[in-house]
Amino acid sequence: MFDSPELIIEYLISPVFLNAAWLTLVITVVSMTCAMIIGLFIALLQETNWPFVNGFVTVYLWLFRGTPVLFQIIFIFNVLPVFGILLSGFLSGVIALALNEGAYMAEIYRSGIQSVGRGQRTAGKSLGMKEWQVMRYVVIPQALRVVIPPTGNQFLGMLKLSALVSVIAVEELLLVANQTASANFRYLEALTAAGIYYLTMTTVFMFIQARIEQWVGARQGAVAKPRTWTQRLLGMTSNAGA
Amino acid sequence: MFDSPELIIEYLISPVFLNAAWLTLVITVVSMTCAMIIGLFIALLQETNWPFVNGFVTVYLWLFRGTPVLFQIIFIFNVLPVFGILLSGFLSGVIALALNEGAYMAEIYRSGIQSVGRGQRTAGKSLGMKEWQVMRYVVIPQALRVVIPPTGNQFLGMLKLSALVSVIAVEELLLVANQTASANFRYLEALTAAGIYYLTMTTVFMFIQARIEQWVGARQGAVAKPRTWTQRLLGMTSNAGA
Amino acid sequence: MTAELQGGAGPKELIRVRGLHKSFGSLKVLQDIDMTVETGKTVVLIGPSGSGKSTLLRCMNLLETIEQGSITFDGQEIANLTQQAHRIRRDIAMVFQNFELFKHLSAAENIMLAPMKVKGVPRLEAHDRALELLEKVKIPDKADTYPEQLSGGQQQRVAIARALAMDPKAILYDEPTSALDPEMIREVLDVMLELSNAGMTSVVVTHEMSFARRAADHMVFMDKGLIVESCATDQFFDGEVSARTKQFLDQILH
Amino acid sequence: MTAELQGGAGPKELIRVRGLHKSFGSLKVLQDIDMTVETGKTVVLIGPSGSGKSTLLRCMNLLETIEQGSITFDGQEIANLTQQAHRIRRDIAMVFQNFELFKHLSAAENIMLAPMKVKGVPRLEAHDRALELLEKVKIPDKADTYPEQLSGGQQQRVAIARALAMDPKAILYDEPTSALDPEMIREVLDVMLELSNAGMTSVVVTHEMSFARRAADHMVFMDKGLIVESCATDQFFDGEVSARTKQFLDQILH
Amino acid sequence: QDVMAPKKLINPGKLTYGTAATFAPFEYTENGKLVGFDIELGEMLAEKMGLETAPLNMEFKGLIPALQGTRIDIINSAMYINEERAKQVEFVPYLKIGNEIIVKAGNPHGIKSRADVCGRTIAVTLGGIQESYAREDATRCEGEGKPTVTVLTFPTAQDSALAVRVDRADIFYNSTPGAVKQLSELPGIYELAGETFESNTRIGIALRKDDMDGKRAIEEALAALVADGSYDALIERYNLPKSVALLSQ
Ligand SMILES: Nc1ncnc2c1ncn2[C@@H]1O[C@H](COP(=O)(O)OP(=O)(O)OP(=O)(O)O)[C@@H](O)[C@H]1O
Ligand SMILES: Nc1ncnc2c1ncn2[C@@H]1O[C@H](COP(=O)(O)OP(=O)(O)OP(=O)(O)O)[C@@H](O)[C@H]1O
Ligand SMILES: [Mg+2]
Ligand SMILES: [Mg+2]
Repeated sequence: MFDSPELIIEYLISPVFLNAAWLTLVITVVSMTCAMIIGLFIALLQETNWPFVNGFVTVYLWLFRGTPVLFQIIFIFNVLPVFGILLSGFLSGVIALALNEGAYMAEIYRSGIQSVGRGQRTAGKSLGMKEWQVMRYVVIPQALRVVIPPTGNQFLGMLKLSALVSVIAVEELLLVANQTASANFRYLEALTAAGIYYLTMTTVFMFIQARIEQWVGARQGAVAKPRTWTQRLLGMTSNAGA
Repeated sequence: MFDSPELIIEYLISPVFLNAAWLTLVITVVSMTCAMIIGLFIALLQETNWPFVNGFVTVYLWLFRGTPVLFQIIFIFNVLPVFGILLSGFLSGVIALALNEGAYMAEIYRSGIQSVGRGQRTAGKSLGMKEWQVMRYVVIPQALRVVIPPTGNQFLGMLKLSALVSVIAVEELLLVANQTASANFRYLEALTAAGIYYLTMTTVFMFIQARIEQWVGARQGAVAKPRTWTQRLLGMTSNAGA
Repeated sequence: MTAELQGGAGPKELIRVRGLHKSFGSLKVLQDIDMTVETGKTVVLIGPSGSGKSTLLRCMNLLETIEQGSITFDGQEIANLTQQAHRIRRDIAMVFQNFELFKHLSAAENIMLAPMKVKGVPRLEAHDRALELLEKVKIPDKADTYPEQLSGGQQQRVAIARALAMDPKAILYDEPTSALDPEMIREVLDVMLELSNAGMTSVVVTHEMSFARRAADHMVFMDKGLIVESCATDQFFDGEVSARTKQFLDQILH
Repeated sequence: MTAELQGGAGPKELIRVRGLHKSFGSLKVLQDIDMTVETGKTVVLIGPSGSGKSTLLRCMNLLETIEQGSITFDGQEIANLTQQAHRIRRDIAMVFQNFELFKHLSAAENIMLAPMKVKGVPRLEAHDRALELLEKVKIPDKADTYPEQLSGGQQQRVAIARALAMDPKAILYDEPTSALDPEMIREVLDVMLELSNAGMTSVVVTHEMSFARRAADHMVFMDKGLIVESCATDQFFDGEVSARTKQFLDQILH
Repeated sequence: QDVMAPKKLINPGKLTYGTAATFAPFEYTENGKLVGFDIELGEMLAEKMGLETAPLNMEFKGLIPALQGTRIDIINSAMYINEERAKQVEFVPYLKIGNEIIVKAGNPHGIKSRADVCGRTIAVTLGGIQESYAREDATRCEGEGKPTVTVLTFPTAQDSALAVRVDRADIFYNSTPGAVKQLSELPGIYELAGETFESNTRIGIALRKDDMDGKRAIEEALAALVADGSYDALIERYNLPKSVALLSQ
């Protein structure tokens, strides 16, 4: 399949690919960080009972989960300028991704918060804590366990989703791979190089996730299922050897 | 921005758009259904302690979450034929999406399973149930609550993700919108028409999700947070009126 | 400890419940409850399972919305306080029937959390206090253990220590000795008596009659959401009581 | 019911524990436990909080991995059964100290689940049986109520009914009356006596001494993971016992 | 049937070709039907070989993988030819087209030729040769010590067009036929600046390197079309300038 495998290595170490990979990473991390803050905020707002706020939250969740993020990117990039708001491609992309992802994260947090038994909240309240303190010190720490795996999913998803900002000419990894390939038609080499970058970043994210899970698990005195990432990899090795 | 808004309605009722929207819906539902089955299967395999199986699961999760689904689609469509496996575009797309999504669903189920207290499993075991029975009748029903919101997320995500199959000539909604726009450069109109379809499908999915949540909540005697979808929409209305 | 006469309205009334009604759906759980708890006194609440004892305690701690009636604390009407409920709860601690320890915190952290976050006690000080309280309930070695790894009785004692750590004016105990052995019951009783002597007001739901006889200033007997009997401890056990109360007391096995 | 002499090996031994050791990390929770439970008899297990009573019951129900020792059930060695553990558990039911009712099922469904799934009892039949058992524990009206909405004592009774529904050969009760009032304790005791007369074998952890005195054929006193005393009930309460046992019994308040 | 069809076809009796129908006037869709210069050319070629067509309409970036994965016989999508690409696939060239500088109506930046683009932002489309011209400009400007050119690569021509319209980009480099179509569809919004440049960019049909039989068949069929005049008629029908006709006698 590969006409010139050495091209892959050439691409891997080329500044264009490196820059693009770095940009992809930055977009992912920045968007996800904002999305996590937005999501938490929205999830907490959902806990209140103010109709106005709830209406706002509903519309937000509906619109941003309801339309493709591609549209949201194009909209922020191309339509806002009509109203005099001219944001750079990078900024437009990050804002769109963060707002979109925030709506998804809000649902994940909601499920996490729901997973904490009502008795735990009651106990917190009975000790004189305010609602937000109960949230902050009792509910959220316990919700963490449930929230981490889907959040990890979203992180990995965002790594790939960020490729959509290529629609507004931000030179992230996949666009660079496609640009390179469309000039010389060496698609497999260019895509493989990009794929290696993606896989590397994913691996790092998965590793971080496993560490966080381990840490949260340890703090909660969990004994069951202590399958660490390393152990998993060991399992993998034994498989490879089989 | 819109040069000719009447075009939007024309697009909406055109058979091309209708067919494309239908195809998008079918791809989404079929892929997600398969993904949910695969994910559950993988999540249950993760509960076992066989190193070979765990190694296999790890590699699967790592590869399919680690590389962009776009690659997976291209691979299944274009590389498998080299080995004599010639699948149609639709089938290739659905298989790639289902395998990719299955890896994400597995993580969601894992978090759901983790959210069920160990005592509940112990109680199930002490009644003489086999491991799988404890899973089936005690753990999974309780995990449902936690799993529904992120699964809803994935459904909505898949609706948009399915646009990627356009790379293997499946004429889903976004490709049709882009092609239509390329004929007359009425880009925003075509995208808006597609967006309205997406939003409609999303709304239906969100409605179904809310009903399921309500149903599961009612079965578990939950009293707190009975905010139904309708109530949410009412909140929205009151907001609109404010 | 002397049993004082009950009923005179005055500054000595810390908690006063009047005409309280509470239902869950169509189920009337509390009906027209009147109850007075004087400062520094211990009221013991007994009654059959399902008679509404836990629900009454929860109402006093503003953890349930009530349909009708008034609850005053220290002279202040609190039944309909929603925004300020957390202020009142600082002064009325509660020990839950099923303990409800915070699952993500160790025994010591369970005890330290509220003093640190609600009262702003510095961490070190809170930690010292927690160890002191764990010492008091005889599990100093379990400070760093998580609730899942504690035995039933150990969990119950952490729950009691957690309530005490807030230095409340009153404590509502919901079966505080149910998971304890006879030795431990005596220890906990001693702690409660000591607190009582230091001016603490308590409402205790318990089925330990011997415990009630020793610790209570006043007894309340509930059945099916109604208060059947409410009188001083001596009278309750040795004086004239209603037929229903007598029947209940007669069931007690010795 | 007559208290029979204990210790003779033979077909009458249903559960036999020998040289059992169990640790959690560095904490030795059970040390060299020997215990025999004869068919149709009731053994009451008492001891201070944290002495390892619950852990011992869990070991007998194969819910903990043990480091050393043997457990036989009906003559069969079961300690290291892992694949077939579920078979044994069909015959040894357990009532947990914290009930552990299935949160997603109503009271009746909690009781019906295992008979239907494990023994293949048809739904209707299982339902009738559940109602019958709920009647027995005096909460027929709570059949459709979810655990969260039950009072502590009601939960405990559902837990007992759930164990009974499996018609096991033996039941391990972990403080089955801790959340019950005196009236209810008597009712539950009657149920247990009735079962015992019908040939049921029971191991009961309890702090209710009056209950123990009436129901037990044999008493076991544990402290710090060791068995201190193991003898017939009469002897335990009225005969010669070790100093530690005496001290524990003396703490019991009357 | 004037020409012998290739022996190996993906679908027997059919010419299966890949196209990315987002490039008017060569290939695009109207009312859900594929239309355009290339589409008609494809029909005519197939007819000459006694075949039917089986078009596969996909995104541009999916074309080459599909060709190499033997999903399609040829790519018929107005692909420009360069040396690098020619190393990967066989080309049968059939047109020669130029490129245009498109700016917003009124030419706010006064662009008269490629010499004026330094410091400006140029929109180009993924897969088009204009990207390489824009990058050349960037290098040239830097070499001359002038402010460099920012190149924005958009996935489709309409993305690029929109970018100029909302002042995201100052200039859009498009192919001459594409530019003509764009200006006629959206009159009064854009205008052409300066002369057509690089007017001998060849476009062609792409085949797998090892498919010499297929190449022969396409070449023969094309020659037949040129010979019977339908090649020139097609060019005329699409209002393309005479200069595009690479093959006319
Ligand atoms: N959240 C709820 N929803 C519906 N019914 C409830 C709820 N909480 C309690 N109940 C019902 O209210 C009645 C009183 O319950 P409560 O917990 O106050 O009883 P209790 O006196 O504390 O009993 P116990 O001694 O068994 O703990 C019971 O019949 C119970 O089923
Ligand atoms: N999962 C666990 N991990 C670590 N330590 C544990 C765990 N479970 C129990 N322990 C410890 O083992 C000891 C015995 O616990 P066990 O629950 O058997 O006591 P118990 O006799 O039932 O006490 P109680 O009467 O209070 O219920 C306790 O000190 C407890 O802290
Ligand atoms: Mg109660
Ligand atoms: Mg115990």
